[in-house]
Amino acid sequence: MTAAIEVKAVDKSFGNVGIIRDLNLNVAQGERHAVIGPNGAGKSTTFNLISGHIKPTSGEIRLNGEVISGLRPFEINRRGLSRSFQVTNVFARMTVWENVRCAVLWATGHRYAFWKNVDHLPEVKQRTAQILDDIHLSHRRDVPAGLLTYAEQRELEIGITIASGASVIMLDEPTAGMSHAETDRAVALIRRLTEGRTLVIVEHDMSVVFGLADRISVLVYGNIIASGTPDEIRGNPKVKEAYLGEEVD
Amino acid sequence: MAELIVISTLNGILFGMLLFLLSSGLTVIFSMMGVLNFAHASFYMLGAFFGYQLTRWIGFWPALVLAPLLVGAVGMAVERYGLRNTHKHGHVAELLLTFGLAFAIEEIVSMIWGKSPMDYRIPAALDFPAFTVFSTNYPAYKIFMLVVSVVIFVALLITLKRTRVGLIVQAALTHPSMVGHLGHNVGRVFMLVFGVGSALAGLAGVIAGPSLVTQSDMAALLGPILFVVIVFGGLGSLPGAFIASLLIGLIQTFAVALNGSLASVFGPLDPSLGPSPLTDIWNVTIAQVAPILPYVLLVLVLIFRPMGLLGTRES
Amino acid sequence: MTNPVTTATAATKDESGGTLSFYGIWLIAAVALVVLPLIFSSGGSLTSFSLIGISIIFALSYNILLGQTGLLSFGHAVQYGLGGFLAVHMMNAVASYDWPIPLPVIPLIGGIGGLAFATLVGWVMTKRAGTVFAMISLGIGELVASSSLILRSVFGGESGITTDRTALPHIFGWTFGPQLQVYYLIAFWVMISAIAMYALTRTPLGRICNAVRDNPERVEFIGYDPHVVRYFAYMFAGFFAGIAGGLTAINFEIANSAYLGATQSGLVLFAAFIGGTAYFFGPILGAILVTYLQLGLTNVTSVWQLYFGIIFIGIVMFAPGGIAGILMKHRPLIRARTLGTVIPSYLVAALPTLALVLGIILSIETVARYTASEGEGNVINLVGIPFVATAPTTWAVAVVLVVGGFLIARVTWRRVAEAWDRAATVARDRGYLA
Amino acid sequence: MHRLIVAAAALAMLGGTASAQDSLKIGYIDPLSGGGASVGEGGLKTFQYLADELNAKGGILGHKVEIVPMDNKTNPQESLVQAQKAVDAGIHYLTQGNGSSVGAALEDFVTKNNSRNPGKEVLYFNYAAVDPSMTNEKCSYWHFRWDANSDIKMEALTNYMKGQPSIKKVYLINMDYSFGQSVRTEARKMLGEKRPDIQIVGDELHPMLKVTDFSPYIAKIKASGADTVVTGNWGQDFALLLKAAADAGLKVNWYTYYAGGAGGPTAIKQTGLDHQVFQISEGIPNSGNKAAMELEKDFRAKANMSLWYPRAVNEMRMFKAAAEKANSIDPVKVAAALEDMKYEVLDGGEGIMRKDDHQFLQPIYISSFGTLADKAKEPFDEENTGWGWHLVSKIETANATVPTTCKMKRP
Repeated sequence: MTAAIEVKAVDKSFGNVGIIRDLNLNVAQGERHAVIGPNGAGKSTTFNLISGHIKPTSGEIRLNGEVISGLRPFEINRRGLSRSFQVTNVFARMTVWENVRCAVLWATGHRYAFWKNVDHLPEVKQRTAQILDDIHLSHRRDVPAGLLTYAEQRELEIGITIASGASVIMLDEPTAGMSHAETDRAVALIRRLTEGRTLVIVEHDMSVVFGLADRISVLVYGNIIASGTPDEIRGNPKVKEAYLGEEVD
Repeated sequence: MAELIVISTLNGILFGMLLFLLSSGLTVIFSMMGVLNFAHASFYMLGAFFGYQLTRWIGFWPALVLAPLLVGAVGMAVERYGLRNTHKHGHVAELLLTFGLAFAIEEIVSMIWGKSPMDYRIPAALDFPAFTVFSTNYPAYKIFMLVVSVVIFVALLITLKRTRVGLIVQAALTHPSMVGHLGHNVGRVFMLVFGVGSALAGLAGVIAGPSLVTQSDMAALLGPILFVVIVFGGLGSLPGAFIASLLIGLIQTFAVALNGSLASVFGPLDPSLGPSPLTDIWNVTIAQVAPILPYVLLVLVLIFRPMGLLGTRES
Repeated sequence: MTNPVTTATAATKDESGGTLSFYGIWLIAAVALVVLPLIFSSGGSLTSFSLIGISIIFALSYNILLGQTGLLSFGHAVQYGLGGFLAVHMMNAVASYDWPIPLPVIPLIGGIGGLAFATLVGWVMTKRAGTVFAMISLGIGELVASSSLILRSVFGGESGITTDRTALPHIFGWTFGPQLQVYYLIAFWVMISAIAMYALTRTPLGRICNAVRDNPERVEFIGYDPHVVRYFAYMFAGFFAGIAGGLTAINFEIANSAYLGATQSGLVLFAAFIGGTAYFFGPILGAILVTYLQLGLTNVTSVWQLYFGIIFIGIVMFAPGGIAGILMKHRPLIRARTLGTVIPSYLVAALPTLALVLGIILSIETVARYTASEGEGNVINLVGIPFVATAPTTWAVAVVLVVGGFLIARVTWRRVAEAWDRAATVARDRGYLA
Repeated sequence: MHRLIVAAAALAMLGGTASAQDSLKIGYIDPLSGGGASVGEGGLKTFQYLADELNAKGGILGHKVEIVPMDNKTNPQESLVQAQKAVDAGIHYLTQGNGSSVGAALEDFVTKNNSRNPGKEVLYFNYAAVDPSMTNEKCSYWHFRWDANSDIKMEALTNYMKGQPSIKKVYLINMDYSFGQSVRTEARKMLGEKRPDIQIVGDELHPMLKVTDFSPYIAKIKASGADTVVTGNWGQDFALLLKAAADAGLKVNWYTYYAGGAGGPTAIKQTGLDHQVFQISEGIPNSGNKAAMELEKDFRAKANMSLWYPRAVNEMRMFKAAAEKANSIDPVKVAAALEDMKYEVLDGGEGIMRKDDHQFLQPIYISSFGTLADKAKEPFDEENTGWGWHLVSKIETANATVPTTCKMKRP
């Protein structure tokens, strides 16, 4: 079976500064894969590279076997990869309902249609309602996204990300800034919503990482130093030295 | 012919330097604050009218100093009481504010000074031919304008390279988001930059007023070309603005000096064809299209090099 | 601009119950359009109504760009004007070749003209949004307006191209000579265009336009190319602007280069923004107001453009949601039945505000007349009281009104804000405000 | 210029109807705000003065003449709105002058209006739009022009130039629009016929009201070796052209259409070109005609400006004469009476409203601007410069006539 995501020898430099050096990463189909690493290790850059937000200087990225490096974000998205953002990135002046519905439209094949009434598309309506229900925001459906609480916005962010039904979901620090209770809720949500899909997650909260991930990759200075199951990572001396040692409370 | 080339080059450089005096302020303001100041040309006009009025009251030389300062003060007030309050509504609102301002300034100026050109004379001390090329006199005042423009240009360069504010501005040009993290003095820096930018425009007005025309539509005439200059040179690039200013100045001047048309190159069309867009294009001379050349240039640049001549950022 | 309350999403709220009132509004609008000329039947009012109707379509088309997609254009008149020119040429062609095309179809031709040009230049123009788009639109606007004077065979130089609307095939015995018939033609197209443009906001494309306006970056990650979305919006805006241009050509029976110019582009921006871009009906209000002022103010004062500028600056600074924004702000209060608590503070604030406004008007007129002319032109008649522009008492009154009005108004408006906060809190508690 | 600032007054606009029972209203459609306002205000003062003059002598057939100012911002569309307003208010006479684009639009408007609304006819009295096409291919029965169109002026000018052997090399510089273009083509044609020995050493069209510095053009004129420049430039394009010429020290004779326009005399005085700038016009202040000079004096005292538009005097006086001839103020009858009407013009000499195209044919004056030698004979200076117009040559009506191509459609 081809890997869901395959990153091969990718380099990225800004000017003369190399941020990502010889990055290699494999995420199998259906796997929950966490990327961890200290601040500035290049986790978000890795996300941006894979999702097409920035282009690699060299190297190759494949999605389900197809080369996607160099494609625009929407082209990658249409091939079945959807990502969330670390900083909340929603459509602030539109309602919760509209936010999610917009994310549903392309996947349901309505694209740039200007001859259909968006309110009369049963499939869109049903799917949007379902997702709102999933992210527990049905009661807030008519509130402009900009007026939601922070935790609600994070949930909406996840809702928008999964709405298209992409097979590969990438979440960038979904629980950042949340309280313990909110984090637990969010993790349960993520676990449920990504059932049967491939998940790549960047996370600082180690309890989330070790509780959720099937496999973990450790990124340090733009390079993956270890990749393996949570247990393997726990036992990896390189990781301990480079990363975990500093993180243990 | 040689005479025409010398005179046109001088005039082109002169006009180009004037454009640069204006576009430098506009570029710095745009880079730091993200505001495209639609009223920038209006400050130029204010400079000319203040210069005219002060010249009548206290003479040209004090006016040369005072009028730009006044315009700078107006600019700072606009920043402090207008733009700063509008900032929370986003860049579009800021742009619209300056748009409305440009409109209002033009009306206020024509309300106070009327619509006809002012009798804004060249100071007597400079009202003589500086030299004669072949048989054409070149006025001393134009040389003076050229000198002032060059001096300001050099001063601007030194300020940007050597002073603290200059360094902040420089940083802002390359990393606009960084300005946001400069701390509590950002507001003051913005106000200062806006004031200096407006004052530069005002200075351009004071010195250009007597030589060109001091009239209430002078801002509307020049404004669009300024935008062409800064887009053409590359948004946020001062060297780009400099090159673009000179280039557009020279192009405008030389286009006027040339007589060519397609008809003069390829011979007239068969008159039996009758009037059509083709005959219009065929017979139009380069001099006739001079005023639209900058816009043609703009469109071409946007198609082939969207970031402008020396720009690095696309927006 | 960033009015937190959403755009036309209200219609989604109660789809079953709202349908009736929703169609009701359109029906009332249609009836009003039919009845209006029966009440105000003078030729002057017909002309005014016709112009207002055209400007409604034009402003709505502009709002497809500004309000719906977040594209600030300074050259929207290009599509409007080209539509007008195509319509005029078409009318002349129909008349001279006896084609069986009646006049009511002509605006569609104008629309196609606008659409064609938008399609041609739109792809390059909409690459970027924001300030860059604004500047490009300005440049293209200047380019087209200047070129129109060079291509005389197409644009007829500065005197333009004339046509005769009665020379086209007549239908139902309508010659379209009388202004009344032209008014009904315009009213018909206003209805059609408004419905079409409203419907556009309810389509997947329309919704994605809003998303692009709010956050073009994120749109890329839900599968859409913002450039394509902007391009579509630009084409639709061009199409409807062309219809407005075609109607103008029918109304005046002339098309000239002034149609394409910066003034026209500026006016439509004023109309849309003053009316309020965040709501579909905002530009309609703006178009009515701006056209009305444009026709009416010129008879009253010679510095009418200054008032335009001041109104515009005032809206940008103090009410970026425009008139529609101000109105809609009150809706949750009305629903929560707390508006009553705010009204007294409004009434208190009204007096000093009125004084301030009158003071400003008096100052402007004083300056305008003092500098403009001596002799008979310097008497200002303000609310029935004559003021002499050269008299120191006039200046004193103006200063007192401005300064006093400003100081008191500032205090009273603070009161209004407090009353508002209280009312809004109640409304929020009752669930009418998020 | 008595406009009221009553907010409610604007309301009246929508339902505005006014009866014109007693007074005879003339809608004055010209710019009263915007760029052309200063010129428009001048015209308005002129017409109001002339209306007062008529009213002092009992008006027209007992009707008081009233000038209704209507601001068109020099915009054709706006003019049509104003014209429609005028019609709705029961006004049957319009007068306009600024801008051939406005003139063409109004001419088209009156033609259509009069054919569609019989009984509500409107006449358009044109006092300054000089585009020849208005009395040629676009001519209308309802349009009457008192200004000489640009072809006629060129005919007169070239008839004068014919007798000036010192003119050898002519440079044409004009604004790039229909008027400027017709000046250049007619100049080429007529000079070619009348003085084939004259060399046209340059023929320039420059963008209208957009040039801020004419020195490049002056450099070209100088390089061409021209001794005479013919220009139709007006407003700032005229003032700036002369300014640049003076800066560069260009010494040529200037033959102009509009040197006398607002700001023109000031500009000439500034450049010091004494009697080197010539103007072609249908009348001058220092014409030597006693009655005309009396009027000029009275007008200057009352309106605080010089009489820019002697043709407006002809227009208003002929209007009265035509109405009296027809014994009616019905526009249809007045129009018929105006056709082929002969009239002694303000500065002396007979003019005729040609029936074929409704173009008024009249004597044309060539005058030069500079120091006035005899203040008793030439008392009027311009714009307080101390300089004034000096009569150089009077071209009689016969020599200031060109044929028309108008195929007049009569009702």
